[in-house]
Amino acid sequence: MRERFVTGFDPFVLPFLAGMIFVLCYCAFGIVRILAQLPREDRRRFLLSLITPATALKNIRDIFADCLLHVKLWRRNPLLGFMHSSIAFGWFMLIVLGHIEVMVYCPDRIRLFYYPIFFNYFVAAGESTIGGAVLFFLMDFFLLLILVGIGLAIVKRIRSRIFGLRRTTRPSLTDRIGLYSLWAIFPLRLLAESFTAHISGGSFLTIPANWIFRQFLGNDLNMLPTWWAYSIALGVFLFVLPFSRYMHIPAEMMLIPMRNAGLRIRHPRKGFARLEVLSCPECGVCIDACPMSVKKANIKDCTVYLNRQLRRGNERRIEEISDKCLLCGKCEAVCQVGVEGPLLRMEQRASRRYGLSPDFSGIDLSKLQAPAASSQKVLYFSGCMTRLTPAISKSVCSVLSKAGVDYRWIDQDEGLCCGRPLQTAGRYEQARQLMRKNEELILSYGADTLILSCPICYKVFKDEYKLPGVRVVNYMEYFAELIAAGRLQIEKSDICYVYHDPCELGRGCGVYEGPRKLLGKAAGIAEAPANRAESICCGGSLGSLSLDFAQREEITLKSLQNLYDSRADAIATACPLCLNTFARYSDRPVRDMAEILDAAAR
Amino acid sequence: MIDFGFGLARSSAVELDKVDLSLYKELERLEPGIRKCIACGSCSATCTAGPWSGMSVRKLILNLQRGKDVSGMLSACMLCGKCSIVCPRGINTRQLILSLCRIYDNK
Amino acid sequence: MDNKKILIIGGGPAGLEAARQLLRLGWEPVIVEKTEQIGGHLSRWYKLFPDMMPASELLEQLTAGLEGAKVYLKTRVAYMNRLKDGYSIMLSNGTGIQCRAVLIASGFSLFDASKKEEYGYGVYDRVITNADLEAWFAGASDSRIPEHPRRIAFVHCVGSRDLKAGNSQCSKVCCMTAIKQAIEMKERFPDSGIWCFYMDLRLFGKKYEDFYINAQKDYGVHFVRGRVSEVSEAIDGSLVVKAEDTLAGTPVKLNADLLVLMAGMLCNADTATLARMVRSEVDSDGFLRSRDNIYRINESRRPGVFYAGACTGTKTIPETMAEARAAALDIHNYLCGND
Amino acid sequence: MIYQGKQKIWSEYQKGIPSDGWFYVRSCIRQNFFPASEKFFLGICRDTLGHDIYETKHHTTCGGIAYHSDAIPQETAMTIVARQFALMKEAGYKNLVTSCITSFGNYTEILETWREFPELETRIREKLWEATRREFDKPEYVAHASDLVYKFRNEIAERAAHRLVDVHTGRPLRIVEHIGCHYSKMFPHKGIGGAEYPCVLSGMVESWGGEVIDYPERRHCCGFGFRQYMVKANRGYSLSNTHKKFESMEPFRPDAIITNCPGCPYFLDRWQYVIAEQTGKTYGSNGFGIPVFTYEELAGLILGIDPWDLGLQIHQVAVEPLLDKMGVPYNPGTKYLGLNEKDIMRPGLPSALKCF
Repeated sequence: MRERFVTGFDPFVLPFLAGMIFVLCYCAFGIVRILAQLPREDRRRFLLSLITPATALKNIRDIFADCLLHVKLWRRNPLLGFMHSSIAFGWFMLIVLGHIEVMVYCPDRIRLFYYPIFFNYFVAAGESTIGGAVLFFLMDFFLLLILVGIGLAIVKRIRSRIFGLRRTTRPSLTDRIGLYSLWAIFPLRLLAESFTAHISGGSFLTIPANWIFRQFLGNDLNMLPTWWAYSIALGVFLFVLPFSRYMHIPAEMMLIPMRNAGLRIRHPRKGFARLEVLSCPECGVCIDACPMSVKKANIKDCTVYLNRQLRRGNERRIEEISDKCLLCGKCEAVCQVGVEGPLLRMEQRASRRYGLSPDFSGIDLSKLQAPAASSQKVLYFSGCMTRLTPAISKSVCSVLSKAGVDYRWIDQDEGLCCGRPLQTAGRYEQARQLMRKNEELILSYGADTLILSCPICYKVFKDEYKLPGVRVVNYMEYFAELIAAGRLQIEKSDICYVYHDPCELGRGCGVYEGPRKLLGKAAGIAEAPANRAESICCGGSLGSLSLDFAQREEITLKSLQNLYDSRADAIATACPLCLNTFARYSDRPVRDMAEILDAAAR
Repeated sequence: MIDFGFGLARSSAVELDKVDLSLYKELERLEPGIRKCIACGSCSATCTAGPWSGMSVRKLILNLQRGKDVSGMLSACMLCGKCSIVCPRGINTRQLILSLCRIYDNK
Repeated sequence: MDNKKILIIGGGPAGLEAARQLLRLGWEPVIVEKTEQIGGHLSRWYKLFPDMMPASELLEQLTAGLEGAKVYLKTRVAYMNRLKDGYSIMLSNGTGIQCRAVLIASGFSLFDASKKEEYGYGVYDRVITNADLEAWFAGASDSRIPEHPRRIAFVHCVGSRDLKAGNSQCSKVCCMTAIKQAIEMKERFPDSGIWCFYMDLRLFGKKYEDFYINAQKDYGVHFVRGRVSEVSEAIDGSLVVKAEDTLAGTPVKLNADLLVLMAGMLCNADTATLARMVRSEVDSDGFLRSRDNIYRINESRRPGVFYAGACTGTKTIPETMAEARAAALDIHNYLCGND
Repeated sequence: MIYQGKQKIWSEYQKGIPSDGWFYVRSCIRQNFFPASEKFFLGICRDTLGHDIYETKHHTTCGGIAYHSDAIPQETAMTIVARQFALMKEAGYKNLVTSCITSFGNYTEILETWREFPELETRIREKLWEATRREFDKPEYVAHASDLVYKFRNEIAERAAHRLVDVHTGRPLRIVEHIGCHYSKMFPHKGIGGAEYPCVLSGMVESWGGEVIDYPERRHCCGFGFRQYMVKANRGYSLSNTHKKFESMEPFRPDAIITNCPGCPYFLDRWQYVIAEQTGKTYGSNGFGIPVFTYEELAGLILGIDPWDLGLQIHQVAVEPLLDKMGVPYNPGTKYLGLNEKDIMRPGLPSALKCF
């Protein structure tokens, strides 16, 4: 190997060089800005984590697995996983191999960072070595890999259904420029390297191509223009990168260490939230996941579009999208980079100014509270919604009585809301006020167990309430314990139920298997195609502020269709809101777990 | 001015053609469903905050239509959403309350 | 086709009365009834407002003139084909019928009150519907009705005028039925207090207002303008009924020993299937669509297909009777070519 | 306003009013408020027009004020009224005419009550006998004095010295008529024209050349309301009611108000001063108020009686603007000279309402 040019320079590298410098500066500036936006303690925490060996190692592993190999995507959709990892990992390897070549053959040029990229232009093949042949083979291999990936990407763009995507994101203008320049980079590189292969050498891809081209071109005149084109494609891609979805490449590499450092969203737009938004690759997986997307008009309200509007700062749309969402959490569950769509929206809601705010400080608890009886150690809190589905509370009480539990139903007559609805509406401060009131009320009973039958309440009791000495437990968990302790006998019926995972209980609290085990004891059980973390919101969620009754119908029907597909006789759920919503449209019986267990309990 | 020990009392009659409906109109623009209210009282009866605070969406809507101040009522709403669920006319009452809280900012 | 057969789908008051009239006009009506007895909801009702005529008496009158009409019980229409000049029908019992005119008198279904979960029908011990109460009046035993109810609450508009229950229409007869039943209950339990919770009282027919006045004046029935929002069960099994008294502007609670839900009228689920068979249309309210709702309520948009009674909308019995006769005459004129 | 519609209603509410044979009972409070009115009722109807109207100094209050102020039960009022009937019987008269609207309402109400509950009448007969050894007959006709003036309105118009016309422009004067509540609101058939559109005063105004104003709050109470005024804590309501009426009639720019009740002219007149003091607002032109008259005063002016003899100087609101419009001559210098030129003293002038 020897260098062809003493200067080691040709003007065609300039587009790439300019693009690269621009991107590096932009990213450096971005990093500093995001770091500056972090609260002081978060910043400290993050910087510390970078030098902690365990987290540093985890960072590297996660970046490698998520950003290059797309392991999560492989699991979800192997074809998509292959497409993404072939491009990302292939490109990464090309860069790495380029550097190795430079280090091996002209180590003094390593400072010029265009050199590894355009290595084949600047060197001529000398004596062939095994090492060179292997390197050249690898270079061609990864280029081929990338080209296959690009081919798949083009197919996906034209027919996304082949990849199992019903709907995909509509790219913006900069996205298109980035996309087309990305598509152009690698075929151009193949051309450029092929034209140069008789000088610089090559492998199984470039040498035959070179031979074919030479058959009818016969000169080297088109060598330099293709290198120019290659460099320009790179330059264009790098220039639009910060303004397109491809920003997710650098952003995600930053997001992973920050998440590993335990940082959370603390501001609706700045710092960690900003990074999450930038990390969205706009892959559109959330579109199919979103229960609202059953209606075409709602597609633009999925998380991917929220992220896009947040980047653009389109306040009107941000507000619309934030208010519409059911907060079912499915987009977050399927997201490859872990964008917290529901939380981002709640933060937008919380950032609004209100002329009027509720004030609960004046609530006189003595009016709500019956005279305290110290004997009862078990409390039952049914929550507001359950008043509209009395079958649930009646069944819970019945089961508790059957098991001989001495309990007290603390909101049988009047009660306070748990605060979760206020929280989802972004009214954090008011929610906290209400929670403190409820805490005071509950602690005054001196009990040690609090049973909840509403997953909306359960979620917030579990996450936000401070109830020292009181175990907060979902009724199903408690019933399971009663059964295990032999205080409750369950008789199995021959009805086959499909269990619908309520959003707040499943994705919200991670409770998936407990209810299924219990249901399995009481009845036959079938699974819907979309279950557990993939369960489809019933459409009745309080998470959505602006969806009105009529707009929710289609969502409910879609969710029900998924349950019907299980071919079960009846539907089981464990949320008053799901029960209420399903019962309205369902063509088969809908029962709460409490009802089923009460019927089965002896 | 002579102090007679008594004075003119303001009429309690609402002059429907003269009341200031700007607040209602603004809310109506945001939540056109408000027009569908038939004052059945389901929302008020089911209201978690109602029994101890006097919160009533029905009264809220009527009072707005009569140009009266409703800010006092709103201060007890816990946004629990039961009123939205029971409304026979499908009015999105919860969003209505939130929107109203926001409009008050501009007044 | 020269046979004199006319298919009547539904053996309720509308179908029976139309059959009776068609017989008199010299036709051969064939009644297809899906249940095991004729009479429809009427056969399960006790007394009819406003004259408090026993439902059985009306049913006797309706069936008296039916000799000569073919009645298939426990039978449905399996399929129906349009011929050049009429219809070819296959019944579920295997009978085939060819006729030139079909009268749909498939009536209504009562709203399933358990769908209004907050009222606890099927969950609480003391919650019944208007139909349950009629059955009890007629002599059936019902353990949900206590021996000495102190207070009885009637809830109007259960499954009517309620988007959430899937029926935004007024069922028209429930206000009057509630008042009728309130009076009947007061006669049986003179010491009990009776409370009607209504959204709007819609008492439009002959003598209806008199009934209302009597209920207030002579029976002391209490009327509260407010829709019941939720019901819970007290420790003794009595019910705590919550509503807002919208006229007084205050939330109210009533401890009742019996809750009667005035379930509304919905179009029969089968009716849509029938409509599809004759390529007739279902209206936005879920009932069948007439040619118009003023002059040709009995006519469908398909030649030879006629309607009578509650399949086109909520109807009182007098209205149904009038429609059945009108439909019979329409069919007669259609078949005789008097247009 | 469809005039024919009102005429149709008037035709349905007519009552028989004989021209003669009347037993006259006076009002308790009018003799203080509008002392000349009753005098000129008798002067005009009996002396000028020559109708038979009799009065006795022995009659008392009818008890109406006490009854409407919840001070006495109806039985007491009935016994008082029974005594008046007895006096009438003793004087040989069969028809009763009252000066006061509340009396008229009270007599009517009592007669109607007796008609419904004859046993009550029997009891009152016994009570009256026990207390006074008198017996009574129920009157054949009960009329209010304004009914009589209404009946004689055309006779008065024939003798008119002035008409309700602006002598400078020839324009009919715009007159607000205000009927006392107890005239026909309780028993519409007992009043001329009924309760909604009584024509007892409007008939006078029309036949005397004026134009009746029909303003939105025409039916509303003058504001007296017995308890509303008499209990000081409620007096604001009384004032507010009057205020409401003036606000409502203001756009019609009335020239005068004619009333047929003892309380109404008093409150419509005096409250104009209080409203002016409290709000600075006056309802007539140039800072004056709207002059308020009893029907007798207006009849007197029409017949050419001297305004000061009619007692118009007692009014709070200056009457001079109206006198000027009607072309009634008056001597400002003698305004505050009473009987036998006795100085009755010029009152202090209010700050907001313009007076002479």
